[in-house]
Amino acid sequence: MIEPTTDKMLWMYEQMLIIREFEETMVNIYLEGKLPPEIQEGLAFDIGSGPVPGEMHLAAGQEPVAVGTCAHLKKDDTITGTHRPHHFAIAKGVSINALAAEIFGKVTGLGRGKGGHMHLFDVENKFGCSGIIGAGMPQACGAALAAKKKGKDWVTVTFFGEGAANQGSFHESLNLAALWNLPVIFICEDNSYAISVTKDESTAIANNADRAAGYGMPGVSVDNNDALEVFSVVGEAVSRARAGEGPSLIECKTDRYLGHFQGDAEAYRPEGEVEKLRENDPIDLLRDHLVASDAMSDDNEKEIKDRASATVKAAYEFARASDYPDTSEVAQHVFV
Amino acid sequence: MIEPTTDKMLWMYEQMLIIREFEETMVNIYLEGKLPPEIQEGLAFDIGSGPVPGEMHLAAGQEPVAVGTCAHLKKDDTITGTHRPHHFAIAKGVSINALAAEIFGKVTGLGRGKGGHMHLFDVENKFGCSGIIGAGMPQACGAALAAKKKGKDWVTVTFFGEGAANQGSFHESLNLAALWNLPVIFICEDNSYAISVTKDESTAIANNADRAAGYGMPGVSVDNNDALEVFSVVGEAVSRARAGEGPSLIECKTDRYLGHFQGDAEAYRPEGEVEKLRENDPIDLLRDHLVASDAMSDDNEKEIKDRASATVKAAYEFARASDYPDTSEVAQHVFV
Amino acid sequence: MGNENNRELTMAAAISEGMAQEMERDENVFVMGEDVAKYGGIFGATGGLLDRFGADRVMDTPISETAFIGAATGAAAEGMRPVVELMFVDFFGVCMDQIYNHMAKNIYMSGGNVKLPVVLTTAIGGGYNDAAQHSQCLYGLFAHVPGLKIVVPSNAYDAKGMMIEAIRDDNPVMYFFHKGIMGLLWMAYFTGSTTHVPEESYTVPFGKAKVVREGNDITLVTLSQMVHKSMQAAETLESDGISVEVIDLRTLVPLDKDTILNSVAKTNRLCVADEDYLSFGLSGEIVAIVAENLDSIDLTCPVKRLAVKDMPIPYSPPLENAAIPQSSDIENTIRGMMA
Amino acid sequence: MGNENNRELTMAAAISEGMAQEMERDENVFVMGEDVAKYGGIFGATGGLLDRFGADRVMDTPISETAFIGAATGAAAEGMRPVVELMFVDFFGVCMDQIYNHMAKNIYMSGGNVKLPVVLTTAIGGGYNDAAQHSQCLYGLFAHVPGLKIVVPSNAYDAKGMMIEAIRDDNPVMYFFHKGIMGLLWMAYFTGSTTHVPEESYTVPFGKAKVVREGNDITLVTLSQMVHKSMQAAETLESDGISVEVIDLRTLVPLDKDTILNSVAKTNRLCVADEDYLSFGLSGEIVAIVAENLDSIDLTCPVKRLAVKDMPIPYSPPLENAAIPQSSDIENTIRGMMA
Ligand SMILES: Cc1ncc(C[n+]2csc(CCOP(=O)(O)OP(=O)(O)O)c2C)c(N)n1
Ligand SMILES: Cc1ncc(C[n+]2csc(CCOP(=O)(O)OP(=O)(O)O)c2C)c(N)n1
Ligand SMILES: [Mg+2]
Ligand SMILES: [Mg+2]
Repeated sequence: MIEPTTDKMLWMYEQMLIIREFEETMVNIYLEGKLPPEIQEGLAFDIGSGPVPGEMHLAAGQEPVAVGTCAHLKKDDTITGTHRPHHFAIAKGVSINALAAEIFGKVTGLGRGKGGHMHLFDVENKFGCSGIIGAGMPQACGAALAAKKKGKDWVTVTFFGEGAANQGSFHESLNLAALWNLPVIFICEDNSYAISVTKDESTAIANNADRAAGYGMPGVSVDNNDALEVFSVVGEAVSRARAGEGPSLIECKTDRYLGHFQGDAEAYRPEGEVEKLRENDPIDLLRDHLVASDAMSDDNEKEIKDRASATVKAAYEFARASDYPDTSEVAQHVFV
Repeated sequence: MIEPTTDKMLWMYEQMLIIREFEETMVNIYLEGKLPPEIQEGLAFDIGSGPVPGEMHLAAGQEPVAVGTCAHLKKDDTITGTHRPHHFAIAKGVSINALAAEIFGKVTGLGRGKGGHMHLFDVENKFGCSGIIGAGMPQACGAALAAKKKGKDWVTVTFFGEGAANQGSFHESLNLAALWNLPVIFICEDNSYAISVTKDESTAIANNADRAAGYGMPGVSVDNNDALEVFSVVGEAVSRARAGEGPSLIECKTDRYLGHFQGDAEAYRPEGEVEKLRENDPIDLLRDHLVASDAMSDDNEKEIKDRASATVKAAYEFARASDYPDTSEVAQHVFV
Repeated sequence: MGNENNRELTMAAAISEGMAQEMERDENVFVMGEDVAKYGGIFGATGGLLDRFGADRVMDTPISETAFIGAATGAAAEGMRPVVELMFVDFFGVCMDQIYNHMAKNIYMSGGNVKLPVVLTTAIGGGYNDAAQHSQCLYGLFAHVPGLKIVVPSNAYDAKGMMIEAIRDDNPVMYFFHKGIMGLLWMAYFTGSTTHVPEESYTVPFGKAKVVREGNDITLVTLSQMVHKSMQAAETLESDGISVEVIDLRTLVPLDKDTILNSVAKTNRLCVADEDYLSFGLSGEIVAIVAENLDSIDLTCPVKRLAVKDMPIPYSPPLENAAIPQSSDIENTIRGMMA
Repeated sequence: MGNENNRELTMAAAISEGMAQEMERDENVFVMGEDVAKYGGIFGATGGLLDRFGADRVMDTPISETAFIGAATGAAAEGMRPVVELMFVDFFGVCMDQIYNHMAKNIYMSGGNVKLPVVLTTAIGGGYNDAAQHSQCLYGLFAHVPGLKIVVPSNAYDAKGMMIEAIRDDNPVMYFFHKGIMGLLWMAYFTGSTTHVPEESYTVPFGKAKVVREGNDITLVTLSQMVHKSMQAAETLESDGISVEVIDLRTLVPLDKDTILNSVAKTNRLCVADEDYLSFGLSGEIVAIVAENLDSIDLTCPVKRLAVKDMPIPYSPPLENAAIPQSSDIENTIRGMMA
């Protein structure tokens, strides 16, 4: 078990708070202008209205995967994320202001408003993601290949859901990474659902980590949505990768507290499931650990919480206050 | 070890002879009109000339996979084959005349000359194939699903190379087949090469059979290119599938005696490799077994050989004597 | 709803009713795709089918489009009649080989011996800020590669009739429904797409475009959601004395060239309004058909095309609005052509 | 070969020379694909590179197009300049998502922050009976989806210059070489494609079509191998007093509209000769560009398009010959237009 330093642990705690607040605040922002549907009679909700239109996939409950991983990463390490990308971006150090602004479609956003919430690119912090399931894995292999060719000890982490693990790109990428001994870490966020389809309904075996053997790479399963355990398991994989010992597959069982996207009626969820999941909240878990080990005083805690809230608040304020891109930008950036 | 009856064994032997003769005769037919290149000065060879233009992938040496499998199959069982499909088609009972005619582009061919050697379809004998690597596996899942829905005990066999085993369709299909408990048998023909790329250069692990565990299905490797061993291993998988016990993955190590396609200079092959491989010819092996076990007399053998030769000769004669389709057919059959 | 004779259905309900009636009629018909069962399809195209027909005939799949769309082809070759959903057309790139090299070509390559009665349904279109990977139309791309019938309904009546026609066809049919006309409870839509739909089974034949509005001054060729934007524009223009003939293509393969040519021969002006990418696609084809017939057609002015001008669909609301042709763009373009 | 000033190279040799010179110049350039190393590329586009640059810079890959083409995008985003080969364009369906949803869109979606200097090379074309899954051109399909520059050389000189231009471009470039003009030892080819190629490095800019033959009576727009069939037809027609202006497009994105429009303004007749599928593609686009400019251009007769008439490419020699436009088809079509 690799233990984080107290500083790291406090960093993880704060990041989890920021992520949670970012996501839960978005639940309400997202509804602005959509309810009641002024647009059209009879409509319950209009996805295309309000300051944040389009699909919105939130990661509340899944923070441990992001922070337990990113605690090991440097600016020069690369991440490819998923359609549910905010927690990864925040933990990787992407500007939360530019992130929020992108979600609002503003010109101050990461992609000048062109990308939107599923398509966040930060060249400086080496973060990218995609709305296409499984698409990040091949690109992660390429980033890792680049690091190898450049002779750097940079690692690449690629996140994907347990649903994505049944996409062909998973197989091709794991084989390529193992074959070429690439410094890439495949992290499966297993939240039991791919929209309404449960893991049992999508996956022939219980643990995706067991698939690692088919590529001759280590495969480890983290079962308890505990940031410290994610930290430990990912730490080993990152060390291996940095040392030129090749790729790893890690599976993290985690919990999606909210709908697949906002507006999801979640008829497929057993009654009371979410409430149950929330009882073992990973943020509380880390908090209790910090308190029990005397790493965090009450004052500390308050300070961290306040700072996290302020960070999120400022980000959304920045996003709201920013301008939309001029429509002349629509034809720009097809090519650079 | 499941043992074939003497009749089955004799059938297997004859089929292997037919396949070998079909393929080796094609080596020469293929060169007709291509050498010397009358078409253009300086050319060594013209792929687009002669009675059989286009690419030509032959399976001499790989007969055990086809006959050891097809010995278990009935007309109602389905096969999806590869770009190197003749041995499978012949063993499955596809009309060798119509097969040869298709390769000659004649209207009497399986697809009225439209498909060509990589695209053979026989609805009656439930055989299909494709020039796209890995493409047969998903379609095999569909055929197996159809059998299940119809309540039949039909099985589907899908063949693919060890090169194809790194294509995403492999992963998706094995997962789907296991998840839905489909009566489909995945048979990997491992001839060590994907064109010039060796298995070591393409595959992170030594045995594709080991990947079966990632889908919770049985995986078996047959290492000796022996038709009887293929028969035994496939027999078990077919029984499982017919009994509703689901899919299997089988890997057959086998030998490609000829180039990847005809015209391949094979500069990537170690000198003398093919000669070595031919020393352990699987047809001789079965012959010796038949003779040693008194299942085949000298007279028998001669009779079988003569019949095999006559079959192949007649097929190519039929192909040559047939007409080309009228050019008016070019626009037909886009839709039925 | 109300009286059966006037019963109105959303396009989503019309589609699932078409599927249900064929499932009732023919036990070989089954439905599969991501979230088509419990969820009823993300855009409601398979709503209610699971309850009625059970999990054997309405199957949720893993996110393995190559496997399950390839499986649809394999099952169809064995006499089943699968209806398979690709959740968004934007995802075609993970499974295009199974679609265009196999589903679309196996009939031809077999010399007509193989039959492939498969319907591939998929959601298209933007207008709700789902950005570059979830807002495309791409029907032109599929119409370009041979071997697929391409169906693009604009309203509930056509949607049901063409779904039944599609399921009964022995060829692969790709069926494109625009999210912004499905009549979803959670997305603004053009209400003109919710129409009277007879309860009984009926078919709408492929290859017959529909003149949805007669006019004399200009022919406006369009399809899918853009039919509704076009009708809005035509109404506004009428008050200015410009008489627009609006043609709803309904299917791209087969394409009803005659209806287009007859109309342009009458109006002598052609405008194409399309939500797909501009260049090398649908709008060029419509123009070319007319340009190939300039011996029998006079054009009073150059043709005009409205489409997405060769950029990915941007997320930001003002940018998306500028990228996708709107009613007002159609209006302005046509005014320009009449000047 | 002979004297350097007259040095002739096949298109295959010109392409690999272009790659080699850029690999020499910039250590970030590397090559990967199936059989590109030991084999030198099935169509010779990477011949000799392995010996010269070693296995780290010339990499054979597994048959995992999604993984290695996606990896090219990932490596390019980190500042490498990969040249990656899709062996035949016909296989695009197994990896199209990585190409068109990522390689082509990531720059736009990032608001121009990401650079993607990747060259995706691929073999196209029929004429040697490789049937429906190995004979397509499909450049029109890739030109249709935004975000990819589309390069389609017809001869060795252009091929080398455009390869170097492509590698230096910070955008994704798709580079299509027709098998029947590569100058392979094992496939008949149009010898006009083997040309003088300077030894030194040079670039040929994108977006400039080339008038490869001047003429007054009709404009024949074409590209790739079809340039050579067009030149044959034009020569034959000249002896009958028909003066054909032949335009080699060279790139589809960017497309040089001016050269087309200027030529048709002069000749007043347009014929497009293309080896891609007819409908909803390249040929329609060329026609539409002219039809959009009928205020400044007069057409003496309806335009004509020659292309593969919406069927998969059949295997049988007489059928393939009928499916793909030949020199004689161009000739006959143009004669008909002049009648
Ligand atoms: C190739 C592809 N297929 C389908 C989708 C639609 N889709 C978006 S999210 C999703 C579920 C993903 O499940 P999982 O990978 O487990 O991630 P999670 O949503 O649980 O985070 C699906 C099917 C897509 N975006 N891309
Ligand atoms: C998707 C795809 N990629 C590449 C090719 C080109 N190709 C044809 S055969 C072949 C090698 C196949 O190797 P393997 O699967 O081992 O079969 P074998 O040829 O050894 O029988 C390749 C790369 C193809 N046809 N389809
Ligand atoms: Mg999930
Ligand atoms: Mg092989």
